[in-house]
Order: sequence, then C-alpha cells, then structure tokens
Amino acid sequence: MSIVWLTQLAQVVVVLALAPLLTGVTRKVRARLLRRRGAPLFQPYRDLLKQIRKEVVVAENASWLFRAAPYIVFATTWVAAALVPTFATGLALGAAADLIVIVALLGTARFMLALAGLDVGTSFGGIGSSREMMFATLAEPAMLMAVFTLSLFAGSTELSSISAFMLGPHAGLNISLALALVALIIVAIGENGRIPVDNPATHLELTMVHEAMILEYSGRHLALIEAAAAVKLLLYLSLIACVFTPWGTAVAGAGALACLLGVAVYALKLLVFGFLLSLFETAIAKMRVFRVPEFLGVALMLGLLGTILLFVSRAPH
Amino acid sequence: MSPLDSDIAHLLAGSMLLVSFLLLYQDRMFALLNFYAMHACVLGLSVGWQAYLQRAPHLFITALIALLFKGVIIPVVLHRIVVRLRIHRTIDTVVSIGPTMLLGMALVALSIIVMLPVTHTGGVFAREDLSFALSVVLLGLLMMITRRNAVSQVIGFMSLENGLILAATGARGMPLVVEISVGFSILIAFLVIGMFLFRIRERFDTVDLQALHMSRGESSGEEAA
Amino acid sequence: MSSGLAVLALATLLAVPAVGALLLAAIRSYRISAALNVALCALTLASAAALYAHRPAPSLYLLVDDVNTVFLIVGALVGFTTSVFSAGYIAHELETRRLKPRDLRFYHAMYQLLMFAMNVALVANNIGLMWVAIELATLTTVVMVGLYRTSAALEAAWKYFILGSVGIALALFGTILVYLAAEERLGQGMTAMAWDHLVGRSAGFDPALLNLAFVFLLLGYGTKVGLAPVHAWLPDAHAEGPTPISAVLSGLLLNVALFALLRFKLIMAGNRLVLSPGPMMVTMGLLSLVFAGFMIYRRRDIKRMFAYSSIEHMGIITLAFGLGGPLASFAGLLHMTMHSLTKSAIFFGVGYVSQLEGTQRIADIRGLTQSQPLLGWMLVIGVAAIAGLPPFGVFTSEFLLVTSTFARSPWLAVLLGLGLMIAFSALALRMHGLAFGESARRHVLNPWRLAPMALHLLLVAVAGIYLPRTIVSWFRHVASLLG
Amino acid sequence: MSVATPWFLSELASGCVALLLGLSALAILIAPRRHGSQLIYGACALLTGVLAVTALLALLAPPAARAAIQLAVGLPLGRTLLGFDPLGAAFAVIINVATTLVSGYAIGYGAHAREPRRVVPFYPAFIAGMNLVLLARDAFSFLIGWEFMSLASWALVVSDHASAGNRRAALVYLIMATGGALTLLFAFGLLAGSAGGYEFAQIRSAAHGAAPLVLFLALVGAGSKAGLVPLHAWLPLAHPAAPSHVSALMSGVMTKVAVYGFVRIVFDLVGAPSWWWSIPVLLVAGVTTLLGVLYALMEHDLKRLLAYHTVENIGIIFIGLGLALAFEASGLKSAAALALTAAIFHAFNHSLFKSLLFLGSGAVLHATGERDMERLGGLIHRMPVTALAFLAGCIAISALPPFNGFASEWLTFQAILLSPQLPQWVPRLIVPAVGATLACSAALAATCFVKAFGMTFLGRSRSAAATQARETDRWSRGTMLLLALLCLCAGIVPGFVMDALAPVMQMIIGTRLAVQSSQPWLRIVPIDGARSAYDGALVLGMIVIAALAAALIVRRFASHALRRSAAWDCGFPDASPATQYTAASFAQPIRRVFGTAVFRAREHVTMPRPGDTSPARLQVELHDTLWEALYLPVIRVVDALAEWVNRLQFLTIRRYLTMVFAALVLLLVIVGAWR
Repeated sequence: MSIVWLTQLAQVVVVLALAPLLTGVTRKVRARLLRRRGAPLFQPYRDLLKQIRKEVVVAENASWLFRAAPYIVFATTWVAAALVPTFATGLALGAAADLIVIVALLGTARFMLALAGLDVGTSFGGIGSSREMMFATLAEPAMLMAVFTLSLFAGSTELSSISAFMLGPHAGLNISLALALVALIIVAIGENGRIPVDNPATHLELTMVHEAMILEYSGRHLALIEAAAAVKLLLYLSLIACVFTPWGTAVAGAGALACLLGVAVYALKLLVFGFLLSLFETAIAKMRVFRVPEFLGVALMLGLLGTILLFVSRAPH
Repeated sequence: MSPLDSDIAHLLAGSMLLVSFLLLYQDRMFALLNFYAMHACVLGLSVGWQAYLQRAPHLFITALIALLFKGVIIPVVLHRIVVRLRIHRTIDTVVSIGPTMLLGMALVALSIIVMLPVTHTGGVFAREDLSFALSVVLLGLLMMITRRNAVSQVIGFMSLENGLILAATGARGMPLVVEISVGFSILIAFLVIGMFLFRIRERFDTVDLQALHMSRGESSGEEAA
Repeated sequence: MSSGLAVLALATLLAVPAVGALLLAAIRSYRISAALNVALCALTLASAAALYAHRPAPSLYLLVDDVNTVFLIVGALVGFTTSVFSAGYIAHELETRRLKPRDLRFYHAMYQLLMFAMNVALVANNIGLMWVAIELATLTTVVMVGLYRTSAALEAAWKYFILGSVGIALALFGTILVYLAAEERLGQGMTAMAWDHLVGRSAGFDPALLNLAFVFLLLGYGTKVGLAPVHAWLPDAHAEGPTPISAVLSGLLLNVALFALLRFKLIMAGNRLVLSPGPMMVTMGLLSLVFAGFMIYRRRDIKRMFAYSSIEHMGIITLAFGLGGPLASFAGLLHMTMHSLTKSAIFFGVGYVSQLEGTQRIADIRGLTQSQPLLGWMLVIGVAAIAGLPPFGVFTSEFLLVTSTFARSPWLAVLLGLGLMIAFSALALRMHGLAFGESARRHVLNPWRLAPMALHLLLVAVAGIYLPRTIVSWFRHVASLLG
Repeated sequence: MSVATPWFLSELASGCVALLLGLSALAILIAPRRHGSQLIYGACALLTGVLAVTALLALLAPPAARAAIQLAVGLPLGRTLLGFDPLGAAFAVIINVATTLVSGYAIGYGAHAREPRRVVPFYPAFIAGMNLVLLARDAFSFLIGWEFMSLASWALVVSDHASAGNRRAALVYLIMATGGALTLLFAFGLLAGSAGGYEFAQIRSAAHGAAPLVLFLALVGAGSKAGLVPLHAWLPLAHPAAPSHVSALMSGVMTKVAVYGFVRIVFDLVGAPSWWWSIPVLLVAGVTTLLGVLYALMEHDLKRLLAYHTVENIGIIFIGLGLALAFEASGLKSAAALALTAAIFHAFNHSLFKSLLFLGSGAVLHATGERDMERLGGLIHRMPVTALAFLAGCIAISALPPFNGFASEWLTFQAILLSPQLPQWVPRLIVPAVGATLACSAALAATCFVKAFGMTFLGRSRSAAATQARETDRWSRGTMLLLALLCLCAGIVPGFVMDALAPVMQMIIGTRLAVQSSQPWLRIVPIDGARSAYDGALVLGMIVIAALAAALIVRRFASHALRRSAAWDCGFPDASPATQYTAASFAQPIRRVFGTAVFRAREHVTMPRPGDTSPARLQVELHDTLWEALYLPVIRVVDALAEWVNRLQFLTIRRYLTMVFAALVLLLVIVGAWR
C-alpha cells in the first residue's frame, strides 16, 4: 500500500518539477529550428523564481477574486496533472477521479482564470476571457468525445485501467482510436494556446488570447499562472503518452527499479512529444481567431465520429 | 265518417297552402294584408270544419277567433299602420319572386317527403294534411326571411302561426292547447303592433330592419387577440 | 300529512310569484317593492327546498320528480340572490335616471311573473303547459330587455322577440307532433300530453313522427337554450337588458329551456326505432362551444362577452347530455348547476363594474383590481371559475366530462378540448385587460353589496372541493334517469 | 421494525398543506401590516421544513409508514387519496428543501414588496399546490394541485401588473399552463378508461392500449410546464416577471414538479415502456439542452438568462429520463437505475443552485434596481457575500467540480457510456450525439456564467445605480450562503443522495444501485470500481492542500510586496467604464459561431467615412426563430378565424332567421333521408 502512496507522491512532485523543463525544451527546440540559439533549457525556472521575487502590482479595483484566482488555477491544474499516470499507473488517488473529472478540473481552472480576466475591467481582459471561453466551448466537448471513445474502447473511464487495457491484447489499431488521437492532439494545441490557435510568445494585442486574459497579472501571481500553464501542457502530453504509448510505464506497486525505468521512459516520451510539438508549431502559421472554431470543430466532429463508430461497431464490456 | 268529410278538410288545408303561396308572391303591402286576411279566413273555415267533424264545439271558438280577429281586426290595424308609416308603396322583397316560389315548392316537397314514413294517420287527419300544415309553417318562415320590412315579417310570422293552428286543430282531441296557442298568437300580434312598431317608430322613421341595424350594439374591427 | 305539506309547498311555489306579480304591479314605492321582491323570492326558495324533501303525487298537469327539483332549487336560489342584487342595482339605475319609478314597478312585477313562468315550466307534467310557461317566460324577458328603451335595447328586444317567437312556434309544432304520436297509443285527451305517461309508453310511438317532432323541439327549445346557430338573440338580450335580467337569463331561463329539451330527449330515448337524439345534441353543443369561443375574442361589450361565454357553456352542457352515460350526464348536471351560480355571480360583478366605470366597453375598463380591489379580484375569481380552473366546481365537471369523453371517443374530446382552449384563451385575454394595468380611478363600493356574488363564488368553490354525499347520490340518481 | 405502528406521515404532510392554505387566507388580512409578510414567510419556511423532514422520513421509512389517507373531500365519484410513496417523497424532499430556504430569504426580501397583498397571499397557496401534486395518489387531486400551482404562480407573475410586459407574460403563461393541464387531463382520461378509475392504484392495475399516446400527452403536458423546447415559450417570460423569490420557486422548484409529473405518468402509471419511447424524449431533451443555453448566451437580462438556463437543465434531466426509458425497455435494470438516479439527482441539484442564483439576482435587483447586465458591474466590492454565494451557484450550474452540478452530470455521462449495451441501433446512434450535446452545453454554460458573473459582479460599475449598491439584509445573505453550502455538500458527498434515492429505484425500476455510503473515502462507484469512480471530497481536499502548499511556498520564498496602481491594460490610460467588455461583446464570438444558424443573427455596421467624426454604429438583430416559426402562425390563424366568425355578430334579424331556417331545413332533410 505504502508504495502506491509513495508513487503518487513522487508523481505529484515529478509533474511540478518537469513542467517548466518541458516548456524550456519546446522553446529551445523551436529556437533552434528557427536558427536561433534560444534561451537555455532551464530559463523557465529562472523566470518563475524571478517573478516570485518581484513585487506584485494590482489594479485598484481588483477584487479578492483577482488575487485568489492564481492559487485556485494552479492548484486545480496541479491536481489534475497529478491524477494522470506519468511513469507509473495504479495511483493511490487514481480512483478519486477519472478522465472526465480531469477534464472538468481543467474547466474549473479555466473558469476562474476567465473571471480573473474580467475582474479588473479592461478591454483586453474581456477579449481574452471571451475568446478563451469560446474556444473552450468547442475544445471541451471534443476532449470529452475523445474520452468517450477511449473509455468505451477500454470499458472504463479510469486512466489506469485504460492504459492497462492499451497494453493488453485486446488493443489494436482501431480507426476510432486514431480519430480520438487526432482530436486529442488538436484539443491539446488549442487548450495550451499553441500555434496555430494562439501564440504564447506574442503580446500583439489583437492576436493574443491567453496572454490578454492574464495581462494584469504580475509577480508571484503571474508565476503561479505560468507554472499552471506549464503543468497543463505537461498534463496533456502525458495524457497522450499514457493512453497511446503506454509502454514502459511501471504498474501499480512495482519495485523502485521499475519506477526509475518508468521515469526514464516518461522523460523520453516528453522529449519526443515536445520536439514534435515545436516542429508542428514552426511548420505552420497562426490562424485568425474566427478560423479557430472551425479548427476545433474538426476535433469535435472527429471525436464524435469515433464515438459513434465505436457505439455501432463494438459489443459492450 | 264519409270520405267526403275528410276530402273537404283536405281541400281546406290545401287551399291554405295555396294562400300561403299567394302571400309569398305578393310584394305590395295592401295586397299582402288582404291575402293575409284570406289566409286567416280559410283557417277559420278549416278549423270550423274540424270542430264539426270531431264534434268538438270548443274548436268553434278557435274558428271564430281566427275569422274575426285575424281575418278582420288585425288586417285593418296593420292597414292603418302601413298608412301611417307611409310604407304602403314599398316593394320589399329581398329575393325576387321567382326563386322564392321555387324554394317554396321545394319546401312543400320536403315536408311531404318527411311525412311519408309516418305510418299512423290520426283519424280524419291524414298524413297529407299534416304535411300541408308543415309546409304552411315553412312557407311562413320563408316569407319572414325574404321580406325586409317589419310589417311583412309580422305577417309572415302570423301565417306561420296559422299553420300551427291548422296542425293543432287537426290533431284530434288535443286538449286546451289550441285556445292557449290562439291566445298567444293574438298576444303576439298585440305586442308586435302596439309595443314595438310604435316604439320603433319613435326611434326610427322606418320599420326597416336594415335601418334598425344601423345602431347595433357593436361595430366590427376589434384589436387582435 | 307529508303529502299535505308537499302540496302546500307546490302551491306556494306557484302561488307566491303569481300573487306577488299582481302585488308588485300595484305598489308604487320602489323601496318597498324591491324588499317585497326579495321576500317573495325567499318564500319561493323555501318552498322549492321543501319540495326536495316532500314530493306531491304527480297529477296530469304537475309533476315533481328528482330531475326537476334540481332545476327548481338551483333556479329559486339564483332567483333569490339575483333579487337581492337587483335591489341595490336598480336603486342606482334610478339615481342615474336611466329608469323611472314607473319602469321599476313594471320591472318588479315582470320579475315575479318570470319566476312564476319558470316554476310552472319546471313542474309542468303536461307538455302543453310546459310550452305555455316557457312562452310566458320568454315574453316577460322580452319586455324586460326592452326596459331601457334605448335604440340598442329596443333592437335587442325586437331581435329576441322575433327569434324567440319563431322558436316558440317550432316548439309548438314539435309538441303537436309528439301529441299525435302519443295519441295513437294513449288515446285522446290529457294523458297523451302527460310527460310521465309519454316517457313510459314511448316505445310504441311512431318513430317517424317522433323524429320530426324532435327536430322541431331541438330547434325550438334550442333557440331558448341559445345553441348555435339559433343563438342570435342571446348576446344582445344579455348585453342590453338590465344586468339582473342578464343574470336571470343565463342562470335560469337557459336551464329551463334545456330542461324542456331533456324531457323530450328522454321520450326519444324510450323508443329504440328513432334517430337517436344524442349525435344531434352533441353536434349543436360542439358547434356552440367552438363558435362562442371564437366570438369572445372580438367582443367589445363586457356583458355581451359573458353572454357568449354562456352560449359556450350551454354548448358544453348540451354536449354532455347528448353524450349520455353516467359520468357524462353527471358532469352535465353538475356543470349546469355550477354554470348557473358562477355566471350569475359574474353578471352581478359586471353590473357593478359597468355602474362604477360608467361604461360597458371593455377597452375603457382596466386595472379593476386596483381601482376596486374587492370587486376586481372577485371578478377575476369568477372568470377563473367559469374558465374551469380549480378549486371551483366547473373544473370538477369539466374534469369528468373531458376524461370520460376522451376514454370513449378521443376525437370528440380533442375537439372539445380545442373549443375549451379557444374560449379560455379569449377569456384570459380579456380578463387581463379588465383586471390589471394601472388605473387612475378609485371606486368606493359597500362590500355588503357584493354579498350575493361572494355567496355564489363560495358555493362554487366549496362544490369544487367537497360535494356532500347526499347531493352526489342525488345527482347520480338524476344522471341515471337522464341516461 | 415497527410495521404495525402507524407513522402518521401522510396525515402530517396533508396537515401542513392545509395549514399553508390557511396561511394564504390569513395573509390576505395581515399582509399589509408591518411584520405581516415576514410572519407569513417565516411560517412558510417552518411548514415546508416540516414537510421536507416528513418527506425524508417517508422516503426512508418502511412501506407501512406510507399508507395513504382518504379524504372526504375531492372528486364526487371517486376517492381522494393523499400520501407519499417513494417517488413523491423524493421529489417532496427536493422541492421543500429549496422552498424552505427561499422562504427564509423571503423573510428579508419580501419586506421590499410594493404591494404585498398581491404577492404574499398567493405564496403559501403556490407551495401548497406543489405539495398537493406530490401527495396526490389519484388523478383528480393531482390535477387539482397542478392547476392550483399554475393559478397561484400566475397570480404571482402578474403581481407587478403595471408593466405591459408582465401582463403579456402572465397571459402567455396562463394560456400555456392551462393547455398543458388539458393535455394531462387527456392523458388521465386515457389512463382511467371510460369506467373512470382515477386512483393511481387502479390505473397501474389496468392495461392501457394507447400507451404511446399517453407518452406523447405526458411529454406535452408535463414538458410544457417543465419548459421543454419548443413548449418553453412562456418560461423566460414568466419566471423573470415574478418577484425574485417567486422566480426562484418557479424556476428551481415548480419545474421539478413538472418532471415529477412526467416520471409519475410515464415510468409509474403507464407500465412497461417499449424501446422507441426513449427516442423522442432524447431528441427533445438534446435540442432543449443546446437551445436553452444558446438562448441564455444571447440574453443580457440577468433573470431571463437564468430562466433560459432552467430550460437547459430541464433538458439535461430529460436526457437522463430518456436514457432510463431506453435501458428499462431493454431490461438493463441497473443501467436504468443509474440513469434515473442521475436525472433525479440533477433535479435536486438544479433546485438548489437555480434557487440560489435567482435569489442572488433578486438581491442585485433590489440593490441596484437593474436586471440588465449592461448596466451593472463591480458589485463584488459592494455586495461581497452575495457575490460569493452567486459565484458558488455559477460554478455549480456550470457543472464544474467540486460542486453538485458536476456530480449529477458525471453520473449522466456514466449512464451515456453504458448505452452501447442497448440492443437497438437507433438509440445507439442517437445517444452519442446527445452526449456531445451535453458536453457542449456544459462548456457553453460555463461561458454563459463567466459572462453573467463577470458582467454583474466584476469589472467597473457601468451605471450610477450599480455604484451605490448596498449589500442585502441578513436573512437573504444567510439563506444564500446556506444554499451555496448545500450545493458544495451535495457535490462532495453525492453518495448519500444516491442512497436516499434507492427506494425510488426499487419502486420504479425494481432494482437499486450498490450502496454508495459504504464505499471508502466517500467515493461514488455507480457500476464498479475498475470502471469509473468519483470522489468529490477527496478532489476538494487535494485542491485545498495543493492551494495551501502553493500559498506556503509563496509565503516562504516570495516577496510579499504588493502595490495598488492603475490598471496596466497594455499601457492605455485609464479609460472610462464604457470601454470594458460588455455582455454583448463577450457573447459576440459565440454569436458568430452558433448564432447565425440558430437566431439568424445579423450585424449591421455603419462606418463613418474617414474624417467624419460621427460615431460608428453596430446593430445586432436576433430572431427568436422558434417563436416566429411555431407560435406566431397559430396566433395569426386564431386571429383570422375570430375575425371571420365575428361577422356573425353583425347580421340583420332576417339573416339570423335565415340561419334558423337553414338549420331547420337541414335537419328535416337529414330526417327525411334517414330510414
């Protein structure tokens, strides 16, 4: 039992520890692809520390919600990430929340952040919140459809069971799974505000979404939010990893060696996915805001298609 | 009784029907009044004959009332009114005579048809006579709806009343209702002549119902529901 | 001795109004005559109630049975409360110079005469006598409708008179035909016109004659009931006459005519060879219901609007009786009672409204719940009751009627429901305009003058929630008699 | 077990209802007094509290406790039976818990009523009517209660009768409510049969030929009351028109009575469903869910927005009901139990958070006199408690953990995920689409409530009224916080609610879910642990711990320096509140994406040419497509018919005589033709 708790604890720490690194990796790769030297890999950690040490500037008419939001956002995102098996399945708290809950937790974070964007009462905050929520109205159902596909496929909404099933003999190449994967990737891009949906690096007023929402934040608050964003990216990647590339993940209560192996494999996966992500980002251009709904709509349609195919094709578990 | 008796009754009923047609045909006021008087007289005769046949003396009273009151008094009074209202020259048919006549024929045919299945023929009172009475009633109604001014409508109504009495007296042994009905017909006549026409004339200078309807309680064109 | 009491009750029931009419014709002071009018109606009510307990033996002319006691008591009650209402109402008419004392003398005399005629019509065993009584009732109401002598009133009276007389004539012809049909079996004379004999022996009558007779009776008495398409006199008569008369018309006279119709329906029902009367009645009832429902939408005159609602409800009742069966007949009977009480209550209210606002135009009346809250809300309650909303008796009857109809012939029920819906929407539309909205006016009205209205609404509300077992069993019995 | 001893629960409940009625009579007298309305509302809170406890006892007690009592009053030709069975009791708990708190709120809020006599007397009657519906065990009392409920609530809607809009709302409501009642009347007519067996027991025992017709009638009758699209037209008009505490009751509570009516007829009375019944229910429910939330997004009137969200949530509830129908028809009892539990649980949750939200809007309305969000803003500073409670409600209704809205939607999702077990193909095709709709509507709801809360409470106030707002009274705040707490509790320990609903499942489905309260860590496991589980308490705990940890880290390492200054806003100078995002501009992206199809939304931009100093104008035109497509035609037809028939009023006597004549001739012809 205790080992299960240990892995869970380790996981909680690991996600938090690796998240900025992942961000750093993507930035670095991207810079290299653009023939820039780019910032060092550990720059994100430095940024976070720097921001934490700075004083916070809060607009006069900001309410308690504005100051509470970063903590809530960070906490929910972190918890959600901690519930996704990274290097080991069968987490102690895994039974507390299935995939749907994880999606919903991210929803809570987004909800609070959007409110915070409206709190100060600036036009940019409004733009950010409104657009972020509009994207979410398509991304969230798309994500859920992908979840449906997976859980119908595996006969469970528990991530551990799903990944166990994926390792098992029943899993094979299945068109629904492919559709779900594509949908999931699109959603990941959208939700994390990557190109082509949004550009995390820009502050051009009219193109930014996520950045506009957190425009008024500074200091430790900003640090928390940035950390949350990094964790979120990590979450999505490790979700994809745990479902579609479950190999090498340590099973519940495995020995320390297995866990170490798991960590290594996991880090490798992150590296690969991060690389692919940056490759993709450099390959295409950001699209107009009102093209995004179509982009995400595609994800929704794919997810729905996958689910329906599964509904009509498979006998239930 | 001898077939002759019933034949006479038959004849009288038939002649009433004939007079009804004449009433329907008339469009001049005075002629209308005269034919109404004739209608009433024929009724009187027929009722008298029935009284004789049924050995029912009380029917003679009915006959007498029909003869005197309806045959004489009411026409005279109506005559006065017509003169006073200066409507004796009006020609007031709504539907022209021809179609009205055809319609009347159809009504008679209808009343005969509906009477055909009647198996029981109440003594002297043959099925045909009943159908005659029915047609007189229908013709009276027809007259009411083809005339426009009040006096001729009243006349139509009273001819209808006559048809009723024809039927009632024909129904053998029908108690007291006859007198009452006659009394009521007279009462109606009184009400018509006395109360309404005069009051109406106080209000409107004509008894034309069209004019009377200029002052209807509501006017059309209400806001939407 | 019980029979002696019964005979006495019957005698008073007829004698009181008759004598009263003469008395009131003689009395000059309207205060005395109004009071006397109330007293006489109270006496009539008492004797009617007494008749429920003790029935005299049926004679060839008069007959008191379970069926007509219902109508008698309801009628006497409405007549009594209306006389109370009229006492206050008429005084106001006198103050506003709309009527002269001479008119009032005439009015009160005619009121009692009307009561007399209707009582006779109800207790008459002889179909001829019944016819005469209904004719008398019609004529008295005709002259009362003309009471105001405005052009509109005279027009209404004239219209009523002509159409009513035609109806009477048709009914008489029908009666004659019934006699002819009966005379063959029962022999000549009185027995052939005594209803109880007719109903017993109708099996042997000539079906063709009965069919013909019923056609005439349906149209003849149907005119009095106010069934479409022979309804035309009713709205104007209600709208132009004095409001108490509108209440009496809706509350009593229509029922009396319906009662006559039912008596003949029973005679028909006894004979299996005849064209069954049910479908005809159902058709006319349905026609009246839908037609009146549409008519209510466009009404401008408040009294005329509720007159159309009377047509609607008479249609419902006729439909129920035409449908027959224990549930439907019970529903019809209950609905008739409830409609009498509710509609007369509404007319009381409407009378005060038109007096206070000085108009009958719906468009000019608004915000009653603000200008005179008690009256306004009681009117709202009345409309809710007549529209068949609980907890009022009309809801009970409509519940029974609709459910039983739907179980038997769904399409008919759908039509019925459609008609109810149309009429309801129209009433609701108008009622919102009347009762709500800002009104600058503030009216004072002595609450006691609303007592009759309150009494009726209370009765209806109680009946909607709780009907005493005795009444239920009584109505069930009557319903079984009505088939 | 005390089976023999009577519990007097039915007597107690009926007594409370009677007392409520008496209360409304009393209210007529004392409403205008100084503390009259407070007294009445307090009494209502008390009585409904008793009713809630009674219902809970009846729900959990042995069957013997649920013996119905027979009243001497009621239908002349039948018996009047009152008493709770598990279904009625469950819904009675739902409505009375919310009603108690709303009444408590009204103690403070009701004092502001301008004309108390138009509100207070009808309030207890309204509650009594709803309880009567749930107590009724025969069709007549059921319908009496139903109509009584409608009538009382209609009077409350028209209580502020000065505005023409309210009068119209009341009219539409009254007509549609009566139409719905009429269809229910038809349904019961079919169920009772021509013999007239109006008692539920008789109906259950009898066999029903036209069951599909009954389903249809119930869907129309109960659906119109609940607000299923397209029968919802009255709801967004009527609910906001009433005083806010009444809106809370109508939206949060009365709709549940309608749901109860549907469940009672379709699940209990009609008998075994056939599989295709679920299809119309699911389709209607899906459309309702999506359209409800889209309408809400286009709405800037706070109370109307909430009303439209009621439509959406009713859709979610009916999705659960439709699934339950499908499962039950295919004999998948446990799945059916899950779906039905989800539906009723969501009904419970909705009654809580919708009441809460309407109460909050009432507080705002009273503080500012505004319902239009475009003229609100920044209220979180002046009404912090209300803001907090309202925020909780927003999170709950947006189906976000750890609040209760999520718990019930999670259950619904679990039920959806079971539906591949269905043998038929058609539902298998429909259900995933419905699931997508549900997911989509959840996200849209979140957007909508970011808008609602953000525009109302956050940002800078957009009007003077909003600037001078004051926090509401003690009662209001207390009850709102209590409701918020209940939302949270129902969210973190849903297991107890699910267990409490077990008797209902036993009664209707014939089986029950596994006992949840025995699960470790308060987690709920609807099917089995390996498949899916949710543990609200644990999730909340982890969030709290994580937040605390973050706070700790910050406190340990970070600088605590905090400076207040003007908003940064990308360097723009401090602009007027008018430059803030408005509700309209917030919803604009959604309008672009969904609105063009659903509302035929058009944007007309008039740009001044360069150099021209006149302002540019943007006009947005929206169409209520459903109203224009379904209701206007009916109105037009009725109008035209009325116009046409109306000519019969203005004929001459001669024409009327012609009508008589024609009728006579016609009948004579019939008689002549008849042999």
